[in-house]
Amino acid sequence: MTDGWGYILTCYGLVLAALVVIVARSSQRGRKLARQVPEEQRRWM
Amino acid sequence: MWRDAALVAGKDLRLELRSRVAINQVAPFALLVLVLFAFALDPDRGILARATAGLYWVAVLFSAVLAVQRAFAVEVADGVRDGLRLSGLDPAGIFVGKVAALAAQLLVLEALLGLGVVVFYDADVAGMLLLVPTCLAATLGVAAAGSLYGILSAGLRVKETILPLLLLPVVAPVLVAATQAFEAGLSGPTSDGWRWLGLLIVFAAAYVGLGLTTFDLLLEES
Amino acid sequence: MNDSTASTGTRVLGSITLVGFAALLLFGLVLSPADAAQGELVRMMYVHVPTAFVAFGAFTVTVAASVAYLLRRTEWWDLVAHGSAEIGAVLLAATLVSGMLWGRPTWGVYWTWDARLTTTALLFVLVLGYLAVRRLPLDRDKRAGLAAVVGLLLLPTTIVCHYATTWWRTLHQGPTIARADPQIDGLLLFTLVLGLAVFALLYVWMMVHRFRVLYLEHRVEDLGLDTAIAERRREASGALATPRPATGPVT
Amino acid sequence: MDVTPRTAPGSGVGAPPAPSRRHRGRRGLAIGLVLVAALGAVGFLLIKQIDSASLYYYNADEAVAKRDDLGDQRFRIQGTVVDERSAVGDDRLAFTIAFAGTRVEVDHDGVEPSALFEEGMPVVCEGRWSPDGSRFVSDRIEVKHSSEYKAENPDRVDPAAP
Repeated sequence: MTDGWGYILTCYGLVLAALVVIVARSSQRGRKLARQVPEEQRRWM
Repeated sequence: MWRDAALVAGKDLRLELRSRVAINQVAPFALLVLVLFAFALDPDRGILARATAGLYWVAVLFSAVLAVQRAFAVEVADGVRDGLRLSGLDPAGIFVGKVAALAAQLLVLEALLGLGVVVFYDADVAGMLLLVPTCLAATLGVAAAGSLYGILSAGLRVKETILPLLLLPVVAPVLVAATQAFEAGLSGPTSDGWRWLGLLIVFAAAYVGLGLTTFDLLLEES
Repeated sequence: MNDSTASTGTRVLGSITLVGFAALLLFGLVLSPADAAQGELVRMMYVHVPTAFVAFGAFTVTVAASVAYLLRRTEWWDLVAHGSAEIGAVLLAATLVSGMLWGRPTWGVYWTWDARLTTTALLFVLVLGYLAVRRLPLDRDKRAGLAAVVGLLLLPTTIVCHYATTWWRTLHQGPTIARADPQIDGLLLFTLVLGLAVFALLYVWMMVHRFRVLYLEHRVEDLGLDTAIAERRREASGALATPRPATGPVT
Repeated sequence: MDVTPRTAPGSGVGAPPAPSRRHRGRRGLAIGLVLVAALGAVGFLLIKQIDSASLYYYNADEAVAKRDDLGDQRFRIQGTVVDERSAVGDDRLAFTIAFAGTRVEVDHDGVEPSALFEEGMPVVCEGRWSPDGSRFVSDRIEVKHSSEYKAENPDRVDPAAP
């Protein structure tokens, strides 16, 4: 039977790593911007 | 509307006749592309013959991007676009005029490129009955889509890069269908070719329709 | 106090998504059985199919929001369209990568130009173009209008891409679960549905955050403009106060 | 530039467009949407009609029927592997594919594309008819996977367990 674990782990690894990087960068940017905006304009708190 | 269209088209064509940008710059560029393809693929004559249809249309699309940029650069200089907007001309008429002028230039270009393909690539133009309508439909589609995106990107500082990025994916179906129709016209059985021609006509109709109805919006938006 | 784009709601949602991903890894990599024909390789389907589905959904949201923006001209719809397209682009990239890694051992090739793969590539390029329009240095309202018009084009491409395997002969296999008699066994189906749910949750969660980040970007822009204007006014009044006290009525 | 101070920092999200322009835009857009929908429908019908023209591959029986038309053109052929013979020589394969009762013998210049290549799997081969038309000469094989997924038979897996 095919043993494609190399492909499988690469696939899962790449996708998850990309998602983690993007989420991390986005939330970092959110933090940076949030500090510059007065609180009354951040209505979700 | 038709009078406005004729006015705009006449203006564009007169501009071209006097400045000769398309003839002196765009057409040589298109031929250069053809020659470069020949340099790159020459070692295997077979490839060049097989890829003739595709290379032809790639050359046409590249030149079309230049032609579109030129057609709308003309409108941006000296605020002509604002004048156009305020002139009271029917926006749909302006659109039809731009498309007609652009299509006329592209058709001349395609005839020239066709000659180039026959000379350089040794192509055999047998199925004229299919090739000519394919050229007409594809040109109309490219001109209509090009005018829509031309007006969108005209006046932007980054128009040289944004226009190809937006326009080329959109006209990719034209490339596929026109290439297939051409291949059918140049060699194989032509029954498939007519169906691809149908797709080209639908594409052209969709973009002309879209332009007629939304050009006023785009003119104000950009 | 809270200097981030998170709120109680998104924290709960994010936690659920995280747990969901752990479950997906568990089911996808360990608990679900290998497929009779393709063996272990089937595990890549649990990433590939959900990302594709959710990406298509994201682009549909972008198109709907673009239409709504053109009708209403509100910042809210503009931000929804923008955020959704961003997340959709990321998910579609994941679809392409997982699909290629699956294609090599199964089909024997990473890529082929059949209708499904071609339209997917086209869709990806269109989205990149859309996001490029989003970065144009323009007046905000103008950019939003342009992007909304460009965004409309995602709809036909998404539809064609989705139905490509049904309309044309492709190397890519046809629909598996979106049909009357799913040809898929129990635990495989469950894992696939779990994947769909997890990625849909991820989409919603990321969407809320992206929306807030984009909203903050606009506010910071506004603040920058306000400060700049205030500074210019201060400069003007400071420099011109003595030679020309009454600026208003003269001109 | 408009330098009048804003009353509230948050309210300056672009002034609403003038009502007349907004109205015109909305009408144009409505027409546009209707038109796009109508054209979409026409396009849909056309695509349904065109599908046989945009072939990624010919099935084995169609390729045999169109053998004269195809000549020495390159195309793709699809069929199920029915008779997988072992590799003949280095880097060459010979096997038979079948579709709808028509069998085609294939000469492939290369090795097995993937481990899934075996009897009973549908494959797409790229190449052309041999000059005499008796065989299909291929240089690229893609294994076409069906949309069916079944768990591996537990009986086959179990022997590994204690």
